[in-house]
Amino acid sequence: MQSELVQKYLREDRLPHIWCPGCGHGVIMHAVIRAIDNLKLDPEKVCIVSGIGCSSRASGYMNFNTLHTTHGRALAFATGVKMSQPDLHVIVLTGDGDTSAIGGNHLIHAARRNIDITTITFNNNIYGMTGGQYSPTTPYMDFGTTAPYGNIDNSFDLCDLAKGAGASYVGRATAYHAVQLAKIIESAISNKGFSFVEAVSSCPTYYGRKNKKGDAVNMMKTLKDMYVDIKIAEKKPELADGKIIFGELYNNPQDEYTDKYQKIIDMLKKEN
Amino acid sequence: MQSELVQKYLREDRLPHIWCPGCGHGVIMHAVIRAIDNLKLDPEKVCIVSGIGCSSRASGYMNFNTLHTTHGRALAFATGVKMSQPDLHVIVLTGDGDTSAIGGNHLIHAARRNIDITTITFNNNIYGMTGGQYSPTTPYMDFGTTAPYGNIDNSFDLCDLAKGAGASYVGRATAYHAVQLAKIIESAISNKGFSFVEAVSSCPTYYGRKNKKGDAVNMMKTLKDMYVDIKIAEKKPELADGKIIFGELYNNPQDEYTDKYQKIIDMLKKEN
Amino acid sequence: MSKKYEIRLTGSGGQGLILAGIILADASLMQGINAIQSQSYGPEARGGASKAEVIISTEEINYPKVQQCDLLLCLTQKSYNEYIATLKNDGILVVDDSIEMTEISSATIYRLPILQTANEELKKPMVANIISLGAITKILNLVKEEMVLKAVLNRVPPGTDLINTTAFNKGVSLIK
Amino acid sequence: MSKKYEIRLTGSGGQGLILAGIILADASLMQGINAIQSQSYGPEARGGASKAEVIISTEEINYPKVQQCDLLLCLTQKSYNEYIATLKNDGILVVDDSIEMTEISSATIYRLPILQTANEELKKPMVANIISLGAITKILNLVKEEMVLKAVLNRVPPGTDLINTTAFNKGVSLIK
Amino acid sequence: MNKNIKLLQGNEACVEGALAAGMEFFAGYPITPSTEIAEISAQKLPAIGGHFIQMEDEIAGMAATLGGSLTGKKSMTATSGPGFSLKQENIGYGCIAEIPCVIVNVQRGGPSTGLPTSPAQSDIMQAKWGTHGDHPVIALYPNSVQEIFTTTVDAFNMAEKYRTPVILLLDEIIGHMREKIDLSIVDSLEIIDRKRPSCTPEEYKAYQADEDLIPPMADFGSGYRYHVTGLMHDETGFPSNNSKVAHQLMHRLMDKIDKNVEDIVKYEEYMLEDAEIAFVAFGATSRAAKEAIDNLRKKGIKIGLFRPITIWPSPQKQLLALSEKVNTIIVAEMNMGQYTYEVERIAAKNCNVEFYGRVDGQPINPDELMKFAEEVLL
Amino acid sequence: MNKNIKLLQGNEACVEGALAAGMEFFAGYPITPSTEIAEISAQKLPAIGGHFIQMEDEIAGMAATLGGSLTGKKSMTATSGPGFSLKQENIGYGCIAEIPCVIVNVQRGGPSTGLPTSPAQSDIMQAKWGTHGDHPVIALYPNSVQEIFTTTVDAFNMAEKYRTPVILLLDEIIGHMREKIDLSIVDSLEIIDRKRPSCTPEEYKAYQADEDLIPPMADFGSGYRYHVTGLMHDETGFPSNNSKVAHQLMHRLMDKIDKNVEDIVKYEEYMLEDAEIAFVAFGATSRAAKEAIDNLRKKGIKIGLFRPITIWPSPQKQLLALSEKVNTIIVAEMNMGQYTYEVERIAAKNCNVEFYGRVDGQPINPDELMKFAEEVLL
Amino acid sequence: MGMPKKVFVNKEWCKGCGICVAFCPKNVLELKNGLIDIARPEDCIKCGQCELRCPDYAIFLKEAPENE
Amino acid sequence: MGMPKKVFVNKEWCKGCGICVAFCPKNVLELKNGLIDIARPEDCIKCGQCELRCPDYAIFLKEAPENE
Ligand SMILES: Cc1ncc(C[n+]2csc(CCOP(=O)(O)OP(=O)(O)O)c2C)c(N)n1
Ligand SMILES: Cc1ncc(C[n+]2csc(CCOP(=O)(O)OP(=O)(O)O)c2C)c(N)n1
Ligand code: SF4
Ligand code: SF4
Ligand code: SF4
Ligand code: SF4
Repeated sequence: MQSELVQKYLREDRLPHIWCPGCGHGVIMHAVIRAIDNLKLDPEKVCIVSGIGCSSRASGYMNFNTLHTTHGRALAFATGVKMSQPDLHVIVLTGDGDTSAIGGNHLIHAARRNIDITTITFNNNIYGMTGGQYSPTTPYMDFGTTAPYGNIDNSFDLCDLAKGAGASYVGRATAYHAVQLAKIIESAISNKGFSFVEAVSSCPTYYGRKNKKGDAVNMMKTLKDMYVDIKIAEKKPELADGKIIFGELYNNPQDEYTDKYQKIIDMLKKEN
Repeated sequence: MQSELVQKYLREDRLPHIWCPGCGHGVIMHAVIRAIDNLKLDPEKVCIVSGIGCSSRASGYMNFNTLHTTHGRALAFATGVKMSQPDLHVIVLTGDGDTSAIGGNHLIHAARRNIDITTITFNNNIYGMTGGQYSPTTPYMDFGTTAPYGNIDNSFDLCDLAKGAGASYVGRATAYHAVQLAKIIESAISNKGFSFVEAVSSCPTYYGRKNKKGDAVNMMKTLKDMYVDIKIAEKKPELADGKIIFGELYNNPQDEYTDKYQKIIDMLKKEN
Repeated sequence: MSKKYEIRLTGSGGQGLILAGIILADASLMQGINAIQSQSYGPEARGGASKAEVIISTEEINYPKVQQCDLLLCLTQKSYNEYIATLKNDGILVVDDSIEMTEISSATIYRLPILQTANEELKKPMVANIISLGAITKILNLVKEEMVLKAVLNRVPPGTDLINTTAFNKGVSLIK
Repeated sequence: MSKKYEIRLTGSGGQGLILAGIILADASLMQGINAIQSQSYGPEARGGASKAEVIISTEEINYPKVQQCDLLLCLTQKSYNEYIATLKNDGILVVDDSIEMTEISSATIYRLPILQTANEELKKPMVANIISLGAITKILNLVKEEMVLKAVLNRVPPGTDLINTTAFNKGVSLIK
Repeated sequence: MNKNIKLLQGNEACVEGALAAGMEFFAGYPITPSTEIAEISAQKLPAIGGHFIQMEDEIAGMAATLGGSLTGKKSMTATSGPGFSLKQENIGYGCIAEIPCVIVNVQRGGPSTGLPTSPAQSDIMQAKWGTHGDHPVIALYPNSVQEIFTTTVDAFNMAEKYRTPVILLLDEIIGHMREKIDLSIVDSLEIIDRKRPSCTPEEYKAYQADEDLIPPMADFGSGYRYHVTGLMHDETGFPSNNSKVAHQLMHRLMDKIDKNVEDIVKYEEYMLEDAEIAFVAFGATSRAAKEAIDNLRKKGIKIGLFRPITIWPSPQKQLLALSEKVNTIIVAEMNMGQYTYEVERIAAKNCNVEFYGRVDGQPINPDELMKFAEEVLL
Repeated sequence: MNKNIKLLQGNEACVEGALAAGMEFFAGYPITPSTEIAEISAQKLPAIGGHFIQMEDEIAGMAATLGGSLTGKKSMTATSGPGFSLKQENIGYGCIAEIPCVIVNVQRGGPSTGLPTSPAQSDIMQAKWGTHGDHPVIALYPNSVQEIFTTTVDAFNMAEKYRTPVILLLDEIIGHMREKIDLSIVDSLEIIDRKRPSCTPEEYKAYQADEDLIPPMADFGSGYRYHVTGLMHDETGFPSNNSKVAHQLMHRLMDKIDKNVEDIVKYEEYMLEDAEIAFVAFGATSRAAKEAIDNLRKKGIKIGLFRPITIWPSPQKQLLALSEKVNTIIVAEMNMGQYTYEVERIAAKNCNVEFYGRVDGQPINPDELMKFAEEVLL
Repeated sequence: MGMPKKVFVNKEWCKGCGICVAFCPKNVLELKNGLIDIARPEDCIKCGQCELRCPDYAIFLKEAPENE
Repeated sequence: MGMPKKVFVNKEWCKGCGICVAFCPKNVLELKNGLIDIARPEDCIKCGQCELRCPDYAIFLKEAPENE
């Protein structure tokens, strides 16, 4: 027996999922379906696209039109889907490595075009699927199997990157802040344009173990402690000291790409 | 007979270059050698890396260690050069398409690492080499052969993109503002870290013709009119109205990547 | 009787010779004669010598590239120097009269004031291609003049019909 | 006389069976006996049944994968169910005594309180692998106990020598 | 003049063929000598309500093309060597996920940037082996503007019929030349659309093949929710590590092509009836071969041409038959002997196989082929 | 115990071999089942003053590897199928620009993401044909941990000697298994370094080959300024469209390999003296074949193994000789018959060529090979 | 109005991560043999924290007749 | 101190874009048959604008004996 939401939106026969005990990815996927449910989207018109990684396995569990692509290319496939069939709600579920390492170019270009795709990056600060190599979001001097002496790369702030590249909606929340996360995903999907959500996850198996972050419960608590709601931070900045802000970070609706293309089509129709 | 600078730094036997009459690229390459000359860099220790495009042909004309790579990959090759031989001054000369379309990912990652490479993008707002397709910097609703009804893509501000990704030095100047351009390139090379220079060029052959921008002389004049020095803009903002700012846009030195790696090497040496 | 002409039009980048080639091919098709047009790409396409090729034939055309020219047009010294060797011994050479020629024995040579006509008489340097076309049409005497003129008018920008018609006729009249 | 054992160690993801396999291979090499160790990768590696293989042989080993087990260790019900069929008819089965077994006729069976010893006696669940290793060493009677123990101490984290020695000896003593 | 007779460039004919076949989506990235295909698509697609997008690179171009096809739109991309290399990973994805689409490669001189504006035929083997792992391949190679049009239609038809990416090989010569095309054939073209499910969404298993080995394919958004993955998968489309499942999928993917070779293989035979020696050539080179043959025939040499239009799967049966008939096969190609490998494999047990090639950016011309054939005959 | 005897994983032995050969730079991107090679390089390189970098993707990994080699550092990258596909464009660059380096591909099940943790041998043809355009290829494929070590050294040596990228093929089985290695050979290894210019910088023409067809290569920064390009180029290294130049360069690139086949081709023969039937197999499968042979021999069947260690260029001479000796060659490979094409091409005129394959993620085991051989014999 | 809610578990999906146990404000839950167990159902206040946080959808609230 | 400077041209490299002509503050330069020509050398003030702006390095100032 399952919860109604799970029955409605997930492929029960594909569960339990492959994620490790306590992995934050499951919580994030739950938030995604709550957001979809709240928005009352027609499931037939929802297309979930993912790349390759633990996080990207999400597409297989979700009962929509689902597309599990190649590593890093989710947004490029998604762009083809959206461009050729603009009436679909296209949602990309991806990992930090998938979106921002190998897939970084597709991220900035989809953002630049402001094409109506919602990208949700499950950011666990590591490559989980391949066993714990550092990713572009691994914090400075943290460890990964390919950073045995500490990671000397600066890490991306994915939200800044997406905003800088042109996303018209940007938000962040963590697997701990699951209620807020669902809300942000809801707003992101509602934005007609390119929306980016950093969903901070936790990987107790690799990132946690390599960096002595304790067990899954501990890592959830760390998320609670490390992140502060932007609304609180705005009211009481002292509470945000040394913490990372989450919430709706940017919301600036702009003309959407497929809409603009439609105008060309309409113009040519008139001409003929 | 040639000017001394040309004799000293260019491969005379490869000239005249393939660029069209009045193409801004030649002016920019001139600024690069003036900057190198002012800095008195040892030419043996300078490595120029480029991708593919009209602009990327620059490497072949410059009398240094020169590497003309594949389309979009100049920064990835350059990273290998710099990482394996940190005492080289690595300068990447590239086009807007080369750096920011196919090469966008390498740009943001090189910037993120703050590896000591100076990237100079010859931005002519078009793919010149392939005959005038729109690029990620083609202004909104301008024309390209693949944008016959006007370009609906938003264009990147390359300087913002580089800065957002982590570049520690960012500057811009135009082929018209050739003196300032050389100065900015000089500062960029001096910065130990990732430096990005947008060198605004002009392509009378494709961009100019497609968009009715007049002849080469006209396009040079347009650069003069459209861009304003940041120092002037700061003093008299009204002069900057509707114009694009050039100059040193960001200068924030940070620990450099190969230096940080050297510390690991040194640490391990001590341990043994 | 089957007739086949391999024609190479050479000059500099901006002279519109590719268009001339296309027009000649167009006209041939209109008249039911086979034609293939091709051109050289590459850095040379940016200034420097430019080359357009047309093969017209009453039979099927297999190999699409010009091997040895039956007719060679040269509008610049540079292109003349580069391509003169590709002309058949008994071929036809059409050169602008500004070009200094080396000795050629057996070719039929038409040395015509094409550029001068365009620049000075018509004051439109860009119609040199159409003038050339007129001359070539007349020389070949295979595709009908009215077909070529029709093809010209199909391809040139609107509003330039008159000048191009004039240019074409000028070209025709340069021959004899 | 040539001897070759194909050994498969099965259980769940976190039980350290791959390490056990490596240690056994290590010890074999120390004694001049050939050994190859391999393991299954894949989603199964994350929880679920886990499998490590070791082939040890006094001769050269060609095929590196276990085909039919001479000795099968099962520490969980799941792994028992999955791999029991791969045991040779006359093979050796070492199972934890928490496992419910189906009928097996011809195999030599050692039903041992491995997990219990680890959990309750030694209060260190993670040494179940070393206990198993002790038992297997004793059963096989090919690689010397001291070699295996030495190999254990080479591979385990510093500061855990004592507990692992105890565990190994416990394992040895489980046999008879 | 017949209104249907036009002078078209090869690349242009490719777009016209694609539109005639029902193309509604094009995603690509410019590269010489294929760029006109993108440019003309950009111009024509919105006029019919279709969509064109210039992606950030070729990888994205390939990905978007596959994405477009999943929504039910016939999709195409076009490129040349360097871009074809970049597309390889996602071509493999298209093969295993069985997503119909057409990938045009207008070949130029390689390797690497090579001779970017010169013709070559040196991606023949890459078309078959470019992506990792075994996978089904259909690659077609026309030799005239007219045939570019019809073969582009064939490419779409085969892609749709067999649910697989189809590679359309051109070369710089035929892509850029302008030639006569008779568009009156448009009315009589057979256009094939992918088989869509006839069952209910509940019954639909996205990768359950019918007897013809092809699973019906539902458009994303059409009421059949299903999963698409590049992992090995079972009939439902969901990933599986089961070795039987993997075996079945791999064999079905290959069989759906292999068992339909008769339908897929297209070729032309020219003057082979009494030939003692035969050229095997395709694309621009086959036109040089024809001219050479015409000339050699005049000299009384019994020579002909076998021209594979379907390059992959290779016309194995026909080549074998040819090898039993002639003494020598000369494979002429603008490369260092790629298809020659395949012809040798099939034919070398029966006849002499010679290779004539060029990799200097120049087309192979009739004269050199005549000379070579005459030398071989000595 | 001999201190030099160690239990090493295949991937580990690859790194040890690389270090023994002089590797100083590694740039890559993680992918199963090759990741350990990156991980161990990350750990070991800085300790010897070398450099490791994890790039943003495999394209960048390949590019950086080539960049590293240009500064004179022996450089390596490692990947598996999907990453190998992505590296193809820049592999072609390495070939035409003649930049020595080693590219390891630890093969897993394809196409696409396929069976990412299962073994396969299905990138055999991609190793030769994966990039566009004709290009020289050396690909080596060891079958034991010991041999992974020595073959990695060979790979570096050949890369340096012939100034070309060398592909080292492994498979998941041998990459991940742990086996005995005797490191005492380290002292007796022959290590080859690229030929550097002996002339003055003024005289140096970067692509002017010596009689051995190899141009001396100067390190960037060492006082010889020169130009490197992926365009067709002349002896000076600068681009040229001249067809003679192109012809010469292409033929020299191929000849430098073809004319040294004797040196490059390595192989093992096992029980072939009196064999009437022979397996051709490599990597993990060759080990199954050996075991099958031992068993079949016991039954009195005259069977042996030919194991190419150098996969490309293929040991054509040896395979031809084999085909003249045996009645049947069975090519056994974990794919759908890739090397079989090559063996057929060479051998089919002389003997029967059979293929035995698997693409289900399972290793080919000795039993099935025995059964197959026995069936073939019937 | 629906029936009152009750907490349910699906042991087949539970991976024993302990997150629900840790975040249950009323200490209702426990791990038993490494899997979730509703140790003190009577203390449950139906706050839904367990459902919200379980990464495996193995625990959730659902309407159910009071004494099922 | 060096010799006085003079403006030089390299016609082989000049592509006749006219940029130097347009930006010469003293109107020293002209295009002749599509190539650069120093029409009024006597007016040259050695400002170097032509050298700075020529995309083809076809015009530049160089020290030279006054009456070369
Ligand atoms: C082209 C390619 N390169 C590399 C890989 C190997 N790979 C699979 S997933 C992955 C990283 C996953 O990390 P992330 O996207 O952060 O997701 P996570 O697993 O951490 O959820 C990598 C490198 C691949 N499958 N394909
Ligand atoms: C992989 C690959 N894709 C495409 C091309 C074709 N190509 C060559 S240059 C170029 C664009 C050049 O534009 P830009 O970088 O802006 O330089 P510009 O020519 O305008 O100076 C393209 C698309 C290529 N050579 N390789
Ligand atoms: S490896 Fe990490 S990210 Fe992947 S499922 Fe396990 S905990 Fe989650
Ligand atoms: S095409 Fe444009 S960018 Fe290229 S050389 Fe000509 S003017 Fe410059
Ligand atoms: S949170 Fe879920 S998976 Fe974790 S212990 Fe509780 S019920 Fe089990
Ligand atoms: S700027 Fe240079 S290229 Fe242009 S006209 Fe003057 S001298 Fe000639």
